Amino acid sequence: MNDSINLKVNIGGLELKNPVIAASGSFGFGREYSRYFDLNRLGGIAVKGLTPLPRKGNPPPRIAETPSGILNSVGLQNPGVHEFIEKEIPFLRGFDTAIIANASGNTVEEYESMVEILSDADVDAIELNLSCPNVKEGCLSFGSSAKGVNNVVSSVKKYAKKPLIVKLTPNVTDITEIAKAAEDAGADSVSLINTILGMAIDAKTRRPILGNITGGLSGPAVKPIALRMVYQVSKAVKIPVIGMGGISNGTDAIEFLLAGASAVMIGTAGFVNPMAWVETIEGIEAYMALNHVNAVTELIGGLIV
Amino acid sequence: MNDSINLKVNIGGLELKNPVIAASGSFGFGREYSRYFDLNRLGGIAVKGLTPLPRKGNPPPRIAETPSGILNSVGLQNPGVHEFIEKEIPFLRGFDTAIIANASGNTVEEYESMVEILSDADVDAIELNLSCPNVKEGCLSFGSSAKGVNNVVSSVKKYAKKPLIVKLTPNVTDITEIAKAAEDAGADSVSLINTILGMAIDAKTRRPILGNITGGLSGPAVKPIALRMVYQVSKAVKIPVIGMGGISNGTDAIEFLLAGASAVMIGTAGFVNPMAWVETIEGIEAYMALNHVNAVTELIGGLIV
Amino acid sequence: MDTVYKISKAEQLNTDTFLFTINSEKVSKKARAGQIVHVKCGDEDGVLLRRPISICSVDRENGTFDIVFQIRGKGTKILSKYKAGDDIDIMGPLGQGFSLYPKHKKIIVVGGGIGIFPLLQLLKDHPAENKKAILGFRDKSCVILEKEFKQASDKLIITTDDGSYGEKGFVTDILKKELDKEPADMVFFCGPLIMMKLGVGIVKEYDIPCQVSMEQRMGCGIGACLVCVCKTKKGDDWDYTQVCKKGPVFGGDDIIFD
Amino acid sequence: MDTVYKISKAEQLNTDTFLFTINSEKVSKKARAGQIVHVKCGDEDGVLLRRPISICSVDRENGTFDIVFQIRGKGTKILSKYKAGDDIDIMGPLGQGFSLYPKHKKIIVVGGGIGIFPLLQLLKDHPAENKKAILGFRDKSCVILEKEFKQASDKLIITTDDGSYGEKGFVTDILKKELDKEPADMVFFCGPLIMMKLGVGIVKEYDIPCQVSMEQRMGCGIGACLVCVCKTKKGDDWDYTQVCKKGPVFGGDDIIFD
Ligand SMILES: Cc1cc2nc3c(=O)[nH]c(=O)nc-3n(C[C@H](O)[C@H](O)[C@H](O)COP(=O)(O)OP(=O)(O)OC[C@H]3O[C@@H](n4cnc5c(N)ncnc54)[C@H](O)[C@@H]3O)c2cc1C
Ligand SMILES: Cc1cc2nc3c(=O)[nH]c(=O)nc-3n(C[C@H](O)[C@H](O)[C@H](O)COP(=O)(O)OP(=O)(O)OC[C@H]3O[C@@H](n4cnc5c(N)ncnc54)[C@H](O)[C@@H]3O)c2cc1C
Ligand SMILES: Cc1cc2nc3c(=O)[nH]c(=O)nc-3n(C[C@H](O)[C@H](O)[C@H](O)COP(=O)(O)O)c2cc1C
Ligand SMILES: Cc1cc2nc3c(=O)[nH]c(=O)nc-3n(C[C@H](O)[C@H](O)[C@H](O)COP(=O)(O)O)c2cc1C
Ligand code: FES
Ligand code: FES
Repeated sequence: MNDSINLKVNIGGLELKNPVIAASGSFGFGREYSRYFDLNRLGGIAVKGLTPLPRKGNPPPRIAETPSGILNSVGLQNPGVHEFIEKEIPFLRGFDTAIIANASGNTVEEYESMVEILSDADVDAIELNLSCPNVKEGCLSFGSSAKGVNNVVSSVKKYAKKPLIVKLTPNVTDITEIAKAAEDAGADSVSLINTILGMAIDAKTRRPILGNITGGLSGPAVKPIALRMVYQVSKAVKIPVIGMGGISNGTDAIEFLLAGASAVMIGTAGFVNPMAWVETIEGIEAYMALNHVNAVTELIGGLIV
Repeated sequence: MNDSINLKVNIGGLELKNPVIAASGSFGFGREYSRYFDLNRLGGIAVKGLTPLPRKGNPPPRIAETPSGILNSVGLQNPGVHEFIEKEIPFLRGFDTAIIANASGNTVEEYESMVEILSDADVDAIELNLSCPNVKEGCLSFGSSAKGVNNVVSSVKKYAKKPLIVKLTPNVTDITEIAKAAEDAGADSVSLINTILGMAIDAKTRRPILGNITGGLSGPAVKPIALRMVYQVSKAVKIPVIGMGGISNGTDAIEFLLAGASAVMIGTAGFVNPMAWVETIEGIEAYMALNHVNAVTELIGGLIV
Repeated sequence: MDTVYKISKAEQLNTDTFLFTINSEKVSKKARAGQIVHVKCGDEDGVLLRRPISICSVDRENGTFDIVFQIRGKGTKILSKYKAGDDIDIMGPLGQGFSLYPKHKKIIVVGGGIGIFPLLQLLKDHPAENKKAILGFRDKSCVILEKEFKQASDKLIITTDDGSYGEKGFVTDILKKELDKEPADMVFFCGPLIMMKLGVGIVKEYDIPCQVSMEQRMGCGIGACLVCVCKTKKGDDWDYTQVCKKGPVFGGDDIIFD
Repeated sequence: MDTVYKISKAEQLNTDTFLFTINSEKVSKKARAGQIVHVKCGDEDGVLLRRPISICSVDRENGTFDIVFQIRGKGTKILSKYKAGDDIDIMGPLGQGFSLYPKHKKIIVVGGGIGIFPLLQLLKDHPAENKKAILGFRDKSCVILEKEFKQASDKLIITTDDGSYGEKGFVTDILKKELDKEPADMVFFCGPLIMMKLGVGIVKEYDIPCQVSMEQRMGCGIGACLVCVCKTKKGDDWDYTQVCKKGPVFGGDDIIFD
């Protein structure tokens, strides 16, 4: 780590020592990867999507490989927010990294209660998941219209005592509208993109590969779409943007920063390379050293058009 | 070619000897590829997108490579519909393959005039492009709302004396709504997907790679998204669906047929392998022979869920 | 964490099955029969994910272990092109292996297809006095590792679907016959889901405990992403449990086959 | 149509530049200097597109041709791993090469960086009596094919940006000096856009015609997809023209550099 390089970013009140965050759903609650690298390295960890009560999730198979991408249909399997608070936060607090609680609900009331509960828990920010394509109720149905987003975000805002990140779905006609709705309703930042609804078929068996028929696409395949959306959204809103979708290394992360992201999240790449998060931080540092950039914030939105 | 295998399909009045069509924009007007293989092999050719007057298109670079995909920002460069009729139809008519005229316009009136002109020309069908992401006016702005699609399609319908294919954009929240609007307004079939709006950045130069900043994503990367949309749309409408997006071989084509497509188009794969169209036909035949399928129509929508 | 090792031997066992011997002190020391490694095959054609492959046998003295795999799709196809001397990127050993109880004197392993591989090291490691192996293959051309299994077991019965080698028929039928002759203390299953489901039903009739090695598509391979689940019992209720972390080996009674 | 040929020689010219000799009766027979081939590099990492590479020299007797390329990104990186004996998938020859007029007695070729490669066969094929080559490289370590260019020309001037080999400075400055000494009947440019723009401006002052080889990102490589365009004059108007089909070589006067 080069000492003259400043990697700190501030995401609407959430201070990160570096802009690389583990994306929700790829990283569990951090325990497993703690055996692969020092979690202290990470800017933050967005934990597995939480709901008020435990959820079993969708029937397997829950993953399919597609060209340069994967489809997943986990469907928010999680132990519920209370077990998270009791068992997982103490573990995560052992590390010097931001804890971001990713929260979902079936109804506006559930979202409110999640934000209320998490505001009193020892987390650094709350990421409101309005974009999971793998559950039938709530979530995506709120997230795919400006009205729905405004409704949920303004309802939870009064309970939020932590920076509120609103996670957006790419499965919409105009993501800037949705982002603006989140901003107007009081979001401190937005994160994008969640997965893109897709499908894989096994021609031999003539059946869908996923137990849930459809799933969410992530990984390098979606990078150009994610990059475009981050670019559009960061021009449309004033709050910070957290970019993700297919980031695998430092160069990818730099592209998102240039497009306007203030931080990045990485999910799928970690399945391929468990060191992807750490190597991305190193790659950002190397790029900054090579290009004489002292503060990572200088890169944000630095695209020359 | 196996004689007992019947590859014929009927797409809302358009008869094809086999379900493999060259996708618009990838194949010019067929001249170039006629040196690589016998155009008689193809079910049909969707020619480069036409407009009432010649168009210069967007500034280069117009292509960027992304993981398992490409972005293009050609922007409908074409010699205009009249030169097409005069110079290209006579050439194409030398082959026993369906000619599909891909038509765009900036206004409803231009769409009407295109359909009127092409209805009197020697083409087999008209594909209304309501989905080009690379031009500022018309096109995508009509295609991204049910109202816009209904408006254009019902306006042109009265001039249409040929089967009318409406080409849909994937850049929407709910593609089934758009497809239903096309159906209600009188479309004989729908084709999908056009490209997905994306972007590529060169971290070294900190500039977008494309001259037009954003472009349309196609190729294997988009296949899971395309497959999902074809599946959704074919369940939502009664008119036939032409599927495309990332098809590179017979297996891919079979997946689209199983998902509900009555025919497929192939674009990007031809850049990688100029024999992709022909090899896809052969791949479909091989699959049918192996699985004792006599008529390709038996596969359409045959997904077991 | 370093995950790159050298392939010291790459051997083709039949048309589509390959054996790699891989140098790794770490894996060979820690590995228990039934555990898996998660293998990066390559970047061709946009292949991203690692492939889970069982540890087939371990040479703890020489610090090597063997994997055996069959070409099934893109990833294993790429993998089949590796040569001796090549580097291979492997996470592991991962998951829970078979539980071997010293008090068990008679054991039977029942494997089908690519499910036979983890059973070899199990036979080698198990202290039982009487070890039977019942292995099912499609046909004669698919029969592999016969010598190794013969050596590691006291009785080896090979079956083929078409009777072109060994006995004709299903391994579960043979298992029944064997149990009719003589009971066992534990039965280990690894193979197609339907075989394991039938097998678990059979041993239950004889009141014999069993273990099964489950198969599921995987992402992370270490328990973090929750994609590789199978249905397990949890009191009166049930749960989806990660095959990569809590499995691949489960007690036969813990799995809900439906 | 078959597009797969064998690489008979694969040579590394410097840290990042490689020369392949490829067996192909068809290409070597049909190729004209300045034409390109469209090369499939491989499937790694989701790389899809072919890469356009100039035909550097042709051995019509032995039915082979050479390409020389530099590692720039993913595709050329993959390509650099090919070995003699490997198959390579190539479409070509494609596009319009240089126009060689027998009446021209004195010609000058001006090349920079990866733009020098197509100029070699041009020098070999041109019937002129006096052929000069002005080639620019970044520094000494980048200088390649010196012997070959020396052999094919009557005078070879090498420049480097830092003066570490040959003359220091830009090829366009040298061109000016040479034209001040003695005029030419035709000048051929291939290299960075800015060099060609400057060059075209210079020869215009001397009223000498010129040809330029344009570079653009490509899709199909054969004129069908319209992605590889450059701006060309068309009467009082202008047009976007396919570099792959109508080029890569254009009359210097036909291009609008802006
Ligand atoms: C616990 C466990 C142990 C295994 N041990 C062995 C072994 O020792 N030898 C062996 O040959 N095979 C073994 N397999 C099966 C092996 O993982 C698959 O055959 C392999 O992943 C198929 O990959 P592919 O690239 O050939 O197929 P593709 O169809 O290209 O694979 C696409 C995706 O689906 C997954 N996938 C496809 N089939 C399976 C499957 N049957 N199980 C899990 N994932 C699958 C792949 O991992 C990949 O993510 C094991 C599987 C599991 C879960
Ligand atoms: C007419 C013509 C002749 C050429 N002749 C030669 C030659 O003889 N030797 C040589 O070393 N190079 C030559 N080039 C340049 C060569 O095509 C690029 O260096 C190469 O495509 C870069 O690919 P990559 O995989 O290394 O880079 P990547 O960055 O991975 O490429 C990504 C995409 O951009 C395209 N691209 C990137 N840079 C260029 C470029 N400069 N020109 C065109 N496309 C580009 C690639 O083709 C690919 O589609 C020529 C280019 C053209 C247009
Ligand atoms: C297996 C898996 C599970 C996921 N679960 C969640 C989740 O619980 N909540 C959420 O907001 N996003 C979830 N995501 C989406 C990711 O956080 C991320 O938005 C997406 O995968 C794109 O980033 P990537 O390409 O780096 O993976 C999940 C993604 C994957 C692959
Ligand atoms: C270079 C290029 C140009 C295109 N031009 C058009 C066009 O003019 N009209 C149109 O309807 N679609 C056009 N398309 C979209 C394709 O017809 C097709 O919908 C898309 O590329 C997805 O299919 P693919 O993945 O097989 O390429 C173009 C695509 C490419 C790559
Ligand atoms: S593969 Fe990620 S939890 Fe098992
Ligand atoms: S690359 Fe397709 S027209 Fe030139």
